[in-house]
Amino acid sequence: MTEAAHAARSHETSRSPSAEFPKGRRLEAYRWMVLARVMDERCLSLQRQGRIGFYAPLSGQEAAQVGAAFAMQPEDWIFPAYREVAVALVRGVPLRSVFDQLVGNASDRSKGRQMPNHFAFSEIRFVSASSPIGTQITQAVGASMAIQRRKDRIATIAFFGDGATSSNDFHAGLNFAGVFRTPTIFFCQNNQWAISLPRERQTRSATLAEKAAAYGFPGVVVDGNDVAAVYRTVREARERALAGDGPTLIEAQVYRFGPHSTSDDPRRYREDSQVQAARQRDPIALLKATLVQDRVLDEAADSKIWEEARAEVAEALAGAEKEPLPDVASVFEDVFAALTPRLEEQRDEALGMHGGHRP
Amino acid sequence: MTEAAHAARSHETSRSPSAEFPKGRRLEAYRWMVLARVMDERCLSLQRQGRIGFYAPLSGQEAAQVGAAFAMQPEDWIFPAYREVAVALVRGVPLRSVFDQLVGNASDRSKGRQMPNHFAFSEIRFVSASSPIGTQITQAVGASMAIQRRKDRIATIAFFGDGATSSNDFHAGLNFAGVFRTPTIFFCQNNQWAISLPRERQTRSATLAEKAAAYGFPGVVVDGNDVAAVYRTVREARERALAGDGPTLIEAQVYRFGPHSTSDDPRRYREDSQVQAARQRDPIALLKATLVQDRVLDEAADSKIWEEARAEVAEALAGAEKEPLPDVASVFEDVFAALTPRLEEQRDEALGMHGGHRP
Amino acid sequence: MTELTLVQAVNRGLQEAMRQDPDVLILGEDVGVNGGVFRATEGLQKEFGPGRVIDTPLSETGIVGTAIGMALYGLKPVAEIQFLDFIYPAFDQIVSELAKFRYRSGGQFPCHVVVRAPYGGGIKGGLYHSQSTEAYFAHTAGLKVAIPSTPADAKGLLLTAVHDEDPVIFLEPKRIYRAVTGEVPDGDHRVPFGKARLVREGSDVSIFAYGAMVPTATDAAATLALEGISAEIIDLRTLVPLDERAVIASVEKTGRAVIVHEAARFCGFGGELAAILAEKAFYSLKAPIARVTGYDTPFPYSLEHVYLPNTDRVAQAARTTVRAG
Amino acid sequence: MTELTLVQAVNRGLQEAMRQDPDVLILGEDVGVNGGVFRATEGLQKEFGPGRVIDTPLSETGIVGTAIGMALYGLKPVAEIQFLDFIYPAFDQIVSELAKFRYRSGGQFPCHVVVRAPYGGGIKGGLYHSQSTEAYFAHTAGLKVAIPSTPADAKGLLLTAVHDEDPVIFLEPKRIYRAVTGEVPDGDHRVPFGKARLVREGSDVSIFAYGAMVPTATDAAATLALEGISAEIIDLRTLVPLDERAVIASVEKTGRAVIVHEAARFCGFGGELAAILAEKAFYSLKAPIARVTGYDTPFPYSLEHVYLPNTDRVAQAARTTVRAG
Ligand SMILES: Cc1ncc(C[n+]2csc(CCOP(=O)(O)OP(=O)(O)O)c2C)c(N)n1
Ligand SMILES: Cc1ncc(C[n+]2csc(CCOP(=O)(O)OP(=O)(O)O)c2C)c(N)n1
Ligand SMILES: [Mg+2]
Ligand SMILES: [Mg+2]
Repeated sequence: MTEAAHAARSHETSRSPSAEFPKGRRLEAYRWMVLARVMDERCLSLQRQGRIGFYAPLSGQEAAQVGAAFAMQPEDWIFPAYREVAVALVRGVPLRSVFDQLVGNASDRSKGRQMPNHFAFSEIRFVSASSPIGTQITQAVGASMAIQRRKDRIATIAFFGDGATSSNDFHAGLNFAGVFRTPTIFFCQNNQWAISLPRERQTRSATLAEKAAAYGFPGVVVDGNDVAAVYRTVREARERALAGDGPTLIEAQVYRFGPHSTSDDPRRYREDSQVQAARQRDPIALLKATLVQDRVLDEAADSKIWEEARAEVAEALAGAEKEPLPDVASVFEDVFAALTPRLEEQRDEALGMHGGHRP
Repeated sequence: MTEAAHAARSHETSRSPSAEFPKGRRLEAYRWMVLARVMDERCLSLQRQGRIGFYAPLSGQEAAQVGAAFAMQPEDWIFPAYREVAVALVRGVPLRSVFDQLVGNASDRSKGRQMPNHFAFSEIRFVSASSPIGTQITQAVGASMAIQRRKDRIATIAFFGDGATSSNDFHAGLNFAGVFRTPTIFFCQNNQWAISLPRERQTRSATLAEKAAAYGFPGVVVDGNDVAAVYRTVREARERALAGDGPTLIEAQVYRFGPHSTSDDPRRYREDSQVQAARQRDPIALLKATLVQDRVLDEAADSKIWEEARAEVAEALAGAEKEPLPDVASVFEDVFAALTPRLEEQRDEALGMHGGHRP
Repeated sequence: MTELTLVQAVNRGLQEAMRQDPDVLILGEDVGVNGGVFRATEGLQKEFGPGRVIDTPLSETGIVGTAIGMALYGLKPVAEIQFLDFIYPAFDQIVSELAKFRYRSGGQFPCHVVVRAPYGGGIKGGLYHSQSTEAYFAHTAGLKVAIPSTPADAKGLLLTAVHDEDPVIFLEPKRIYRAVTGEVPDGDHRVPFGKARLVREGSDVSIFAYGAMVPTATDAAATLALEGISAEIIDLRTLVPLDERAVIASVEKTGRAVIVHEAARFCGFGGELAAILAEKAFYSLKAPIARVTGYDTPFPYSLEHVYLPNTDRVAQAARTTVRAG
Repeated sequence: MTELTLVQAVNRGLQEAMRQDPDVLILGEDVGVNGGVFRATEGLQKEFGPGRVIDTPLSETGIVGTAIGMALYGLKPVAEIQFLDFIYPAFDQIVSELAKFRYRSGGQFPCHVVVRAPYGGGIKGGLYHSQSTEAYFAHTAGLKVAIPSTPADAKGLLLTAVHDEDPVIFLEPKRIYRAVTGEVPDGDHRVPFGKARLVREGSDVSIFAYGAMVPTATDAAATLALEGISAEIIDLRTLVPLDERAVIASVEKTGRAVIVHEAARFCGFGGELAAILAEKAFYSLKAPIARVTGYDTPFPYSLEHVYLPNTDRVAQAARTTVRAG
């Protein structure tokens, strides 16, 4: 941890023993992290082959995502950015549904309307992601205000990156959260880059976590490569939220191993040596080492985990690729709850041009 | 000063002796403060009589404005909000020009295009004010970046209120200023109210000044009723700016004695006793007491200052009210540097309807 | 029935909606203790408490962003933007988020927020307390846009808006907030979206208007009647959904169209109306389509009477149109 | 003359402007070290240094707000918005400030900023990397709006934009950034604002387009020619100022109009064109005015080919129009 990180840690609330990561679930966490890594690699190559249009990898952020997902409860609301594939998986979204979205087929829960990675899964309270940076932050606060009004015993968590701390919604969201003392967890995955802009040039504060002070609530830095530390930090924040003590800003310090997205070439702006150095603290390797040390895992079992993950990914992909495109008429649905006469007219025009059946 | 204010003061840079308020100019400062107060009272009554359409008084903020204006140099750029009448006067705008704007006549430098209080005086580098809250903050930072690029030895100052700290531009502006270390002074007149919202419910940070830490530069609280303290604080910030040490956020703690504007009825949201308590520290009375104590001023001289101010205001108003409205054709000027064919066509239509001459 | 001003009718509409459904709440700047700068929310915090009438910090981004979050959660927030001129800090939330939530999630996350804002000129508000930018919202797929011109419609359209399933931009013509009073039904009065109001029947020319331009157009029709020109006045009431049928039917009858709005002409809502007519009522048109609108300039202060359409300009355009063919 | 793609021509235009005038500078996200996500600013930071090609934090509010401040001070900033879809956090600065500075100050504070943004669909960008919202800007008095459709125009309009005295929204059709190459004059090549480009002469129908729809319309004209229909293609080049004279003159000749744009139809730029024609070329019109546009829905991903106008749709509309009268 950096010195600044230590300083920011002093903000942290007292340790809660009930917040410790359940040892029995470490292997489970490991499996999810491996699955996410395998997915990442597969999707990067799928994009190169033109089989999916885009992908934003999460390699290096697996512990942060899985740790946070484990710490939240099923009733909690998740406001993701566009890298939170692992969060969705941990909360129970079938891998197949993820691939349906990535290929944008007729089975996609979002009807093939969004670019890959922009997921929405209402059954796990995983709110529809959008591309504009930061917008989910105020929305999470609004949902938290609704929680307060309904007196529900849950919390919301908003995921965002280091770059998003510069957004309008970061400022508005954290300010409203402070004023209304909402049960919100602001989970910033500081992966050190906003595309080509390094963290140091995003803002001049020593840590991102300390920005919370400007809004009157605590900010905490956590080592995002340590799944147990992430879990504990999110858990404690959740306890504070449910106790009525208001929001917490968490800065999970990680490193983005891969490109920003499949459209990006990181060699243009960073040295490979920096990436190699960061990979020394690969969250998967770190967790594996602990598990091996504690004799929960050996190499054979580990290989099996990776193989199973690959098989699972291959199967989900194959299924998703067999599906047809959504129907032409679907373009006109969900603009409003019901089609307007104007949209009906346009739908009929499109059906005339492109075929497809009127629903 | 509040306890929080003391805490924030610890951020402050070391005292600079050259930053002390020049004693010989105290009476001059007092005259400006009185003139502003007299204007305020006159304008409130003018609005009630329907002779001007709107007014936003500055009573209670005279020391903050005059102190800041004295501390800046003529070449510095001013980015005002809509209450900075005293700043414009101190920098040399004739009172008559102010009234030309308030009545929106043909002599108004802005051609009667803006509501009262939205001044623009290019000759004193007083940038055109707009109503949307906070927008001048990023603009001041941009001008500061231009200063850096041109290597000019000047600074910019942005005026805004406590409410504006919640705006998008506050966040973006301070963040850019921190990152680029610009020669910018962020001068927040915390008058305790954003229309009906009290400062405590605008944000949960203990002071507004401490928000600077989120952007990696110092924030300072100053007693905004003390013209010398304001002067010194702004002066020190200006010295830092010119020394290349970057921006400073200054929170001048004042109290808005009057209504938010002539459209506002403050009795709906605050107790008169609170106003009375605040008036105990009227910046004009405080300065007068010092001047009287130092035998720079006596009651007779003071009465004369007030009378002269009233006469000056009456004369400027009378002159401004004699002017005609701007010409109908002026509506179509300055949309672009030159009229487009479309605007020419519309101008001719309007001239046909309303008369007036084609330029 | 109660005799109310338009802004009082807005107030009663909000009150009625909040009484009907505990999920309805209000948020915005100065809406609580102060009752709104135009008093549209007067008395509501007293009746429903600060948990349902929420004074927010000065951030439209925050107001609309949090309203969206509340709506996703199942509440029915009504966000007040103090003046339409100040909605732009929230524009990203409105056009990128609010308008697209249902669509982008394949219907999984409908997002129903009503955003209320006083708009329009005629109150000596200068550049930033006068603008009419309904076209921005009407052009944004996924938003409904409602604009009442009478007290009864203010309440009736607002209640429909609050109970609608889609996001609604609800624009209130502040110039006529208190200009006239009208009979407003008590209780649960609703005016459906997508149904224009026939203000006055006529046979020579159709005048289309909304908001504060409806009384202006109606006054013009009275003048025209004295000259023997029979003008039909149609108040669109909702720009989205638009009652295209009524618009087309009227021009099929009169053969002539004058479109009136306060907003700047270029790319304004009048362009859409003209385009619809030039496509779908082409063979009925006897004369060029006229637009009487604000000019293509920012909104001036001292000369706002030059900028704003008035009775003379509307009547003149109608005359020219009738004489043309 | 050099053979360049459209995005290369943008790059050369920026380079030329920066060489001409030391006050020209660029700011935006990833424009410096990375050379822009589309490589429009490639090599410029190397040539002109980080003081003139500035990588900013992730804030469009900050980018446009600071660009305005620079312009007030006398510099000539060119702000890049990474995708037009991400301009909305800066919308307040653009419509409330940039567009109105000169006007509201009575000419005391002109404010010349060029805001560049790639826009439009056809690259499988889904809702947020595809939109065409030029109508928002065209409706805002005080902004000029330029949209090139060829490499030569990209450079020529951009140089005009940088040296103009007014704010310019410069929209680049990213779908054809690299689709074709074209001859681009070296050095100080300028294309004036407000002059449409006659892409192809014709006598039966006028097709108006801009940006990536120009090649689509031109392809449609080729198809139509085989059927004996002579279509005139006009590339508007700048929406503001609009070359009204060219638009009207073309329809006076052909008597028929088809308007093509990617943006949603309702209240889109096509509405304005249709309204101008229905007012000022009314007596020349032989058939209803047709619009071929994106639909009134958000921009879809998998089915973007359904949403976007293509050659078939344009040709079909032209045929219908020609047959109609
Ligand atoms: C408002 C907005 N501006 C620009 C972009 C383009 N963009 C996409 S991702 C990105 C960087 C985001 O960085 P960060 O918040 O750190 O998240 P990360 O990608 O590192 O997870 C940018 C600039 C955008 N999506 N939205
Ligand atoms: C973006 C925006 N939202 C709302 C308003 C309406 N409004 C005008 S002044 C004001 C309060 C400003 O408070 P503060 O910043 O403290 O300045 P003060 O008026 O106290 O000087 C509000 C909400 C506005 N002008 N701009
Ligand atoms: Mg990042
Ligand atoms: Mg204030």
